[in-house]
Amino acid sequence: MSLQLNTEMFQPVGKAHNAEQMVRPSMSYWQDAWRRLKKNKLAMAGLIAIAILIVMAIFGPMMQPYSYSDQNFMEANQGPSAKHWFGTDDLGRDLFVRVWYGARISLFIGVMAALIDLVIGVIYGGIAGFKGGNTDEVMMRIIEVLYAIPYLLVVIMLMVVMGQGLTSIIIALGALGWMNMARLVRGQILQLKEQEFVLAARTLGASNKRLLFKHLIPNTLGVIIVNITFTIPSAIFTEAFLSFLGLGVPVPKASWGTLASDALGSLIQGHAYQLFFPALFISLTMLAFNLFGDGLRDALDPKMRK
Amino acid sequence: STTTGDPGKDGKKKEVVISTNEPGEIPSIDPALAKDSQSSWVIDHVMEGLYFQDKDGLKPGQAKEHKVSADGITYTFTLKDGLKWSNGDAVTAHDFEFAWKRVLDPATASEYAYIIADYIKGGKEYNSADAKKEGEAGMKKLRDAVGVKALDDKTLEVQLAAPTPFFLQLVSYYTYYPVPKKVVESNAKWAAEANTYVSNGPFKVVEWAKDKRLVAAKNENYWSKDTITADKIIWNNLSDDNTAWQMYQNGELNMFRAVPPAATEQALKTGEMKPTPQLATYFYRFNVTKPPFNNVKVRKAFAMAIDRKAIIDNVTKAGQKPAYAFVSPGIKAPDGKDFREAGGNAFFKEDANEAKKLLEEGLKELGMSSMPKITLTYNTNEGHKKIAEAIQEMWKKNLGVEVELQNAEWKVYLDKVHKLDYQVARAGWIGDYLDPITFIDMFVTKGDNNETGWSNPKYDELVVASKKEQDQKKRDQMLHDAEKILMDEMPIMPIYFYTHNNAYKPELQGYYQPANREPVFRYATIK
Amino acid sequence: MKDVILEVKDLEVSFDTYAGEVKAVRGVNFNLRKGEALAIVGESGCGKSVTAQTIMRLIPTPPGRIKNGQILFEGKTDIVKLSDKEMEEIRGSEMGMIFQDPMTSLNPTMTIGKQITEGLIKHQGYSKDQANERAIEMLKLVGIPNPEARINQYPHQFSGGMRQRVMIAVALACNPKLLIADEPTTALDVTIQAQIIDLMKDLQNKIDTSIIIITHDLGVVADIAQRVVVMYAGKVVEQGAVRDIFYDPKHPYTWGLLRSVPRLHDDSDAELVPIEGTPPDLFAPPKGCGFAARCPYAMQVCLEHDPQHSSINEGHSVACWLTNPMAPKVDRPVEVGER
Amino acid sequence: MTENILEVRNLKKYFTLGRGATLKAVDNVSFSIKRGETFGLVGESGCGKSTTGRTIIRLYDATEGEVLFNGKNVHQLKGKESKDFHRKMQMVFQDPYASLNPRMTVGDIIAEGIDIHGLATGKERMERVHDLLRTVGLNAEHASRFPHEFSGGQRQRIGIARALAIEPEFIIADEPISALDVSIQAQVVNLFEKLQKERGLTYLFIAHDLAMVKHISDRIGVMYLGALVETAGSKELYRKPLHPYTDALLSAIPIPDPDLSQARERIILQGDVPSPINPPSGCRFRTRCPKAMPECAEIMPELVEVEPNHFVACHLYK
Amino acid sequence: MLRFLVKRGINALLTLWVIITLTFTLMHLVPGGPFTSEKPVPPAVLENLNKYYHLDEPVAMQYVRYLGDLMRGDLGPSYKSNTRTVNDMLADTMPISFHLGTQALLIAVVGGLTLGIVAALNHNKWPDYTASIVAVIGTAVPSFVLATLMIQVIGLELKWLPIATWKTWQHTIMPSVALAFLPMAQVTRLMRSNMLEVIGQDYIKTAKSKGLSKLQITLRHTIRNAILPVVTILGPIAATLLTGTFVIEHIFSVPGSGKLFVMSIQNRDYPLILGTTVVYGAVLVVILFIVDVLYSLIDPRIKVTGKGAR
Ligand SMILES: Nc1ncnc2c1ncn2[C@@H]1O[C@H](COP(=O)(O)OP(=O)(O)OP(=O)(O)O)[C@@H](O)[C@H]1O
Ligand SMILES: Nc1ncnc2c1ncn2[C@@H]1O[C@H](COP(=O)(O)OP(=O)(O)OP(=O)(O)O)[C@@H](O)[C@H]1O
Ligand SMILES: [Mg+2]
Ligand SMILES: [Mg+2]
Repeated sequence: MSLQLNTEMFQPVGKAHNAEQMVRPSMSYWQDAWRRLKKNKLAMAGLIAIAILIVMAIFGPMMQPYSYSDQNFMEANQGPSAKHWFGTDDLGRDLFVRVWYGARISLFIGVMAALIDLVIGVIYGGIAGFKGGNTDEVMMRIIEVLYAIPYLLVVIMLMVVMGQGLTSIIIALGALGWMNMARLVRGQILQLKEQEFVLAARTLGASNKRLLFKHLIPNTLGVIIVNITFTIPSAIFTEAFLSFLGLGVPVPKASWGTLASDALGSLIQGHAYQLFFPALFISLTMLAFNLFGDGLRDALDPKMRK
Repeated sequence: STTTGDPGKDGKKKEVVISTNEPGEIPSIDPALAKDSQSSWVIDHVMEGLYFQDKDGLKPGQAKEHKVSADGITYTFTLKDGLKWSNGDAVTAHDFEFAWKRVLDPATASEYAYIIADYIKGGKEYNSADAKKEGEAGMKKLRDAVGVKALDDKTLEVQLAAPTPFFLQLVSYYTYYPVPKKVVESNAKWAAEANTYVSNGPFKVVEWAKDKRLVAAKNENYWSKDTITADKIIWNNLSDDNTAWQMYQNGELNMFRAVPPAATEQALKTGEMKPTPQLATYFYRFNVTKPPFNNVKVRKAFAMAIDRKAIIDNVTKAGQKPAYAFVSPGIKAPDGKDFREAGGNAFFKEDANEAKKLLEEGLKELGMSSMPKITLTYNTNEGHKKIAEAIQEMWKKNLGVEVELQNAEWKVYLDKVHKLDYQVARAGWIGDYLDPITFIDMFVTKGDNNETGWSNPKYDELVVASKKEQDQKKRDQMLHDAEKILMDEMPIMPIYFYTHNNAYKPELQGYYQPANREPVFRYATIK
Repeated sequence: MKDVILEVKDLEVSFDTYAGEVKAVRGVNFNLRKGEALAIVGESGCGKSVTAQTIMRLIPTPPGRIKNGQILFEGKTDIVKLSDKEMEEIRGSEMGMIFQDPMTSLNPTMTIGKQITEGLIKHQGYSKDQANERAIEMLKLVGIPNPEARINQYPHQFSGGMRQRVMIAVALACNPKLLIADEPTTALDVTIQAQIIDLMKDLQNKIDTSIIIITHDLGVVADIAQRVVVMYAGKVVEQGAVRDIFYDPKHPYTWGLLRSVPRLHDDSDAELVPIEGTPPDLFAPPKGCGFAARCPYAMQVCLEHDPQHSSINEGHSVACWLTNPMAPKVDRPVEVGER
Repeated sequence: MTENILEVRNLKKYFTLGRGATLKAVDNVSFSIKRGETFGLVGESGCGKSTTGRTIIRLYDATEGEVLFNGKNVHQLKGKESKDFHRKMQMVFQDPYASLNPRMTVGDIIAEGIDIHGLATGKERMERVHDLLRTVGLNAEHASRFPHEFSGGQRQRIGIARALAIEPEFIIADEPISALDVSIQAQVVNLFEKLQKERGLTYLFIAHDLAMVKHISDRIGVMYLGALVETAGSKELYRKPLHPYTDALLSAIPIPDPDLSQARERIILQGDVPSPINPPSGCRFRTRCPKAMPECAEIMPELVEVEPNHFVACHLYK
Repeated sequence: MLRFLVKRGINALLTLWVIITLTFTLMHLVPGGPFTSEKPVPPAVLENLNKYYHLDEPVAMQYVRYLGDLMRGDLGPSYKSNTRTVNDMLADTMPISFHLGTQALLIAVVGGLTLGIVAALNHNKWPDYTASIVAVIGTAVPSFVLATLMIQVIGLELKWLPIATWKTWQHTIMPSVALAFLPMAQVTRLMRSNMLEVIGQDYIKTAKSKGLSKLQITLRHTIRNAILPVVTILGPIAATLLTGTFVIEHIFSVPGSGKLFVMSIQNRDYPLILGTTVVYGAVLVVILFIVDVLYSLIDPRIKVTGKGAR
């Protein structure tokens, strides 16, 4: 392609030609992260799976004519069939209904535990790491005490004081479930707090709160997200354990955790499907949370681009 | 391998080794300190009392014979000749005297001391004495006043506090076993290790690896060693029943104690598990001090509204018997008839409609318009939970009553029951000795084991009288009458009579299972 | 004339961001001869560092992407096409790089000594002790006091300039054939800067090292470079021998650059003379000449057509429509090019 | 209102290293800056310029000495006073990248001060950010990008925009323009000067580019190994450097002219650079000083006013 | 440093004291006592028992007595196993738990780090997904299910390994693996996530520019900068694993100390509750101290000893 030039084109144009640039809408960190998250197919698959699980938890129990407590000894221990999609347990209760009913409790517990982790754990760890010195020393020693006090004793005490129910469980989780998160966040913050950008914000007069929540904690999100994906399953199983001790939702209400631990014996009996379904859904939930967590982690890391 | 009987080294005969599971650690094999079934199982094999539970009932063990005074107060036991401890020392009446007094000694702090103290003259006084207040001399006086005395090496004289028709049953209980006086006096920790432990039973302890296993081998010094066919018993400490069951299936055990619920179906099918009656009853307590269960009709309604057979067939599944009475089968009267058979197992009927009617009447009497939501308390355990769930559903269906299940950690549960802080509570009772009184005694007014708040003077009277009655026939009748009162008033609601759910490999034979004991292997053989 | 050690042809590098493609380098061509020092100067953000890192194949991919072009090293190997493994062989031993940001370019959890010796042990087969000795020597060379103690310290215990010198030591330790120095002396005071420049010159003389130096300090350019490449908005707008660029610059951007420098012997408080306006956004680079929007001599053609390079003399070329015979004759500002 | 907006008195900042060693990064430095003036701070790399700046703005606690800002000791401010102080004093960091939070968009980074001090919200806030970006030669577009997407010079300008955003009275500029090309440097320096004229801003300007320092500063301080060795008006200093170190420094300035540059003489400092961990006795420069005398090894020279407003710490001038 | 050690030592003792005091209080508050049983003990017998174990004294006295005994290294008798002392029981069981825990810890750390690193180096490729799935299973399938499955399949059906109990090294494999799975999954996930963050840092670019291979960069530069959170979570994990865990020891009938933690509480065996708590507390305090020291060794910028923010 040869260029056709003419003298006209060589007329000076002066300075007025600085064409106005159109300004694209500016975006905050979070908007940007969300947009990147949306592009991550696996993360979205995880999110959709979580949504489906929630929807099923709400509507699943309504899809069968039985309630979670209806017993029918004539149909006990039956494998999956057209009548009972996930089979029945040893009291002849429909497992499909029980699994989805259990989903309500387990998902709720999982989410609550995550919230506790986020609220108590992150803030506690954040403050300890950030304040450092004696504050850190005292706060960390408190954590050691909490780790070392026999959990079982605390739970029994709680049970005596509070009785059974979801609130008790949440309190039991809240009392002692957040220390790992706190220590992780503290560790990260110790690493971050002397970094230049923190100092820079400090020279701007940023309050400690701002430094913590705007600068330090966002930079520990990777660890926070990963730890939440540990907290959720561990809470689901802790709930089973607590229910076993009498702190949880009273039977015949079930959760995935109690369904799984009840069904442990079924393995020996050859009714493995009783264990399979709750375990499957716990695993699916975790897979979904992990995929979503990974995606979120990537999305929240501006340097990570797919 | 230790599991199957390999031919002996000289190829003469197969060694009979019984390998079994034991769910927990064995806390103590000192007869004075033992307090649980694990320990007693071992002690019953390695120690022997004056009498013992043989295949077909009570037999003289260390005793050759005994005489009872006419008033039933004084028992004189004569020991067999040539009795030896496993270390070769002679077993004497002094060992018995020493052992019993040791149990009673407050300084021993024996939990089962009451099983001696309650019956032997001066026992209670000695056991509950305050050593500080009494001083050494005072204690010695109390000790000497205890009604047990070795008249010579062979003769033991026992003075009871009151006539006790079932005293021989008691004497076969491990707390009454002798201990080697010399050994115990020289080594306070004699029962802590296999090599210091000395016993007089058909077996002796040869290895005790704490938390792992306890091995007992045939005791060559046992008076009847020729009748003992088993060579070795190994109690493997296997904490998890399911895992232990898998090991049993794998051939690592040839006897399995307490088949887990998950495996019963399978074990029954193969015939390796043969449920035999156990001296125990599964029941629910009602708290009769508070409405609505202060009304007998309400209690009856609840008892009648469940389907016991369905629970046994579908939930417990181990061949238990539905209970419509309280005292469990397995106690034979002198005429050979079972106490339960004689009394019948039908103090009440299951009838949902009748129950509903009764409930309405009861509520009317209470001035209540409808049944409030009630709470059923049980201790944390998979089996209890299943039963509770089944019963909850039955009450709901048959009575329209909403029941909330509340489980509690074992000791919290005990505390609640003890403080009558419950409405309906799960319970079980395992009889100590083969006499109905071990059950009936529970519900006397303010009895330690009553825990329902129930009280009936007539009942109390019958119990007291029965303890003194020497005529077995009359006594049995009194006990039947008492049981009837209990069932009419229904402070408790029986559910089923327990069975022993043990499994044995087909090649293991010759063992026997007393109703109130763990299986006994003295005559066991391996095919 | 010496052989060409590095030949960059039509290099185009882009970054994919959510908003679109950032065309950081849009067709860069230059040669580097053996033993020669080439300075790249240009507007901040015009793609100098990206070009340099692309030569080392250190552009993070994704989001970065070499869209086009060749980088011929020693006439034969095309760096763009090398495998990661082959690249490892070249990096460090054949090519060394000094990064622009000394703080984040040093591993915060590794002692300075280890960071220097690492490459030596890998490429020169030094023993630990030998490498340590060499590290101390290198630190001394770059003017770090008390190097014996300093090699056991961590980057955060160093001042900005010291870190930069450590970076230099890391890159020079292995005596690379090609040294890419991305603003190696920005954080250094003039005495140390002079020392570092001498050090580089030394290398050049002794082992014929070729150097690409990216700098804003025209003084440094004047001191060390034999040739200069002027970049603007992802393109080379002028290149030539150092004297051509300083004494006979042809591109209005080069003029602007030279004019902006404060003169030391000038005591007047007159304002500096910057180039007006801002550089174009590389998301949507202008159709024509990238500089047109800020160029006082811009013509209609500049807005629509990208000027091609035209040669002024051997090695000196410029991409500007003003060199076209049809363009009106303009005089460059008086301050520029004076001696 | 005092004439001196900032007074630094006998400031010391020591770092304790492992094994009991202390590093005297700043050792007994005193100077003052008048309102509306620019004080340039130059000196060898690692001599403690940044540390001085950081201690002034209270990123480090002073080991000893005091920093008076508007007559108040900076190191004793608390609560609201402290926040006010940060509103009035700002810093441009030497390391452009490390001082930007990698998880914040550039827009948010620049707006941070605005947010902290509640200076603007919503649309107005964004407009200010865009203005600032343009002021430092970036695009409004750049507001939603992240720091790692920028070139070194661009990052440095982000840092400048951040410092300017809250319109402080006093700016510590720690090598604010080192990574900028000369044309942008000129833009930024002009901007600094314009702001100074319009708003009476005061600068502590740390830099290596002596030509630029001279251009922008009213007075200049020369540091060597943690101590101030000479202060004078900028033109005066260049015309008549007194301290041998200043001499050496000036002679090493590169000249943007290939012929001159390659032809001129430089004072090459001999000897190793001493370490601030165990600095030489007496005058710290003596180990490398071409004019060192015996007494230099013994007595630490004080900063004395040799000519009006021209202070030097050297035994040559007494 | 010495002063720091002394200070931390004192704090550790204080912490232990608080732990003991709180546990002591809690355990006396909880309903049920050591001799509560289904067949209630007659009052006289109970009195004897209480006297025997000094439980008749005021609680404050018991507390002082306990601290005194503890100082002499005497942890008291076990109420449940009345022929053994707590010292005996711990001495018998702790070494076994320690053995099991060490093995599990090794598997968890080596396996977790390897998986995490491989996953991060192959971000969003199949090794990453594989590691993720292993990790998901590790966190989503509780150890008791895993253990039961292993016993059923590997032990009973395939007969590759013995089912349970603690005899030969073969017996240690299944419990170690079952125990290691969850921490391994956690290490994997954390390592992966942090590696990804570190890989994007400039100094990794520098390392590349030195011509180091991928492996060398990973080993020398990336791991150290990414490992901090892993060290953090490993602290309590190590303390728990080394002092024994209930579930796995229970399922595999390992005669370790894990069951003591649970049994002691179920039995209200006061000296055993305190004994296990003291041992666990001490181990935890020491390990967390080591973790803090490791912090500053791993990242010299961290000064755990240093002063705090304003
Ligand atoms: N990771 C990235 N993502 C998006 N854009 C990038 C990225 N890295 C660099 N850029 C853009 O590429 C362009 C060229 O950057 P480069 O670092 O090469 O500039 P430079 O010439 O070195 O400038 P300076 O002199 O300021 O260092 C810049 O406009 C920058 O914004
Ligand atoms: N956190 C720290 N710990 C230990 N030493 C430090 C620390 N920060 C700085 N130093 C030391 O203090 C001295 C002065 O450092 P400073 O950063 O103030 O120098 P500078 O004058 O700004 O140098 P440059 O021009 O190179 O940035 C240096 O020797 C440096 O090694
Ligand atoms: Mg650059
Ligand atoms: Mg500095």
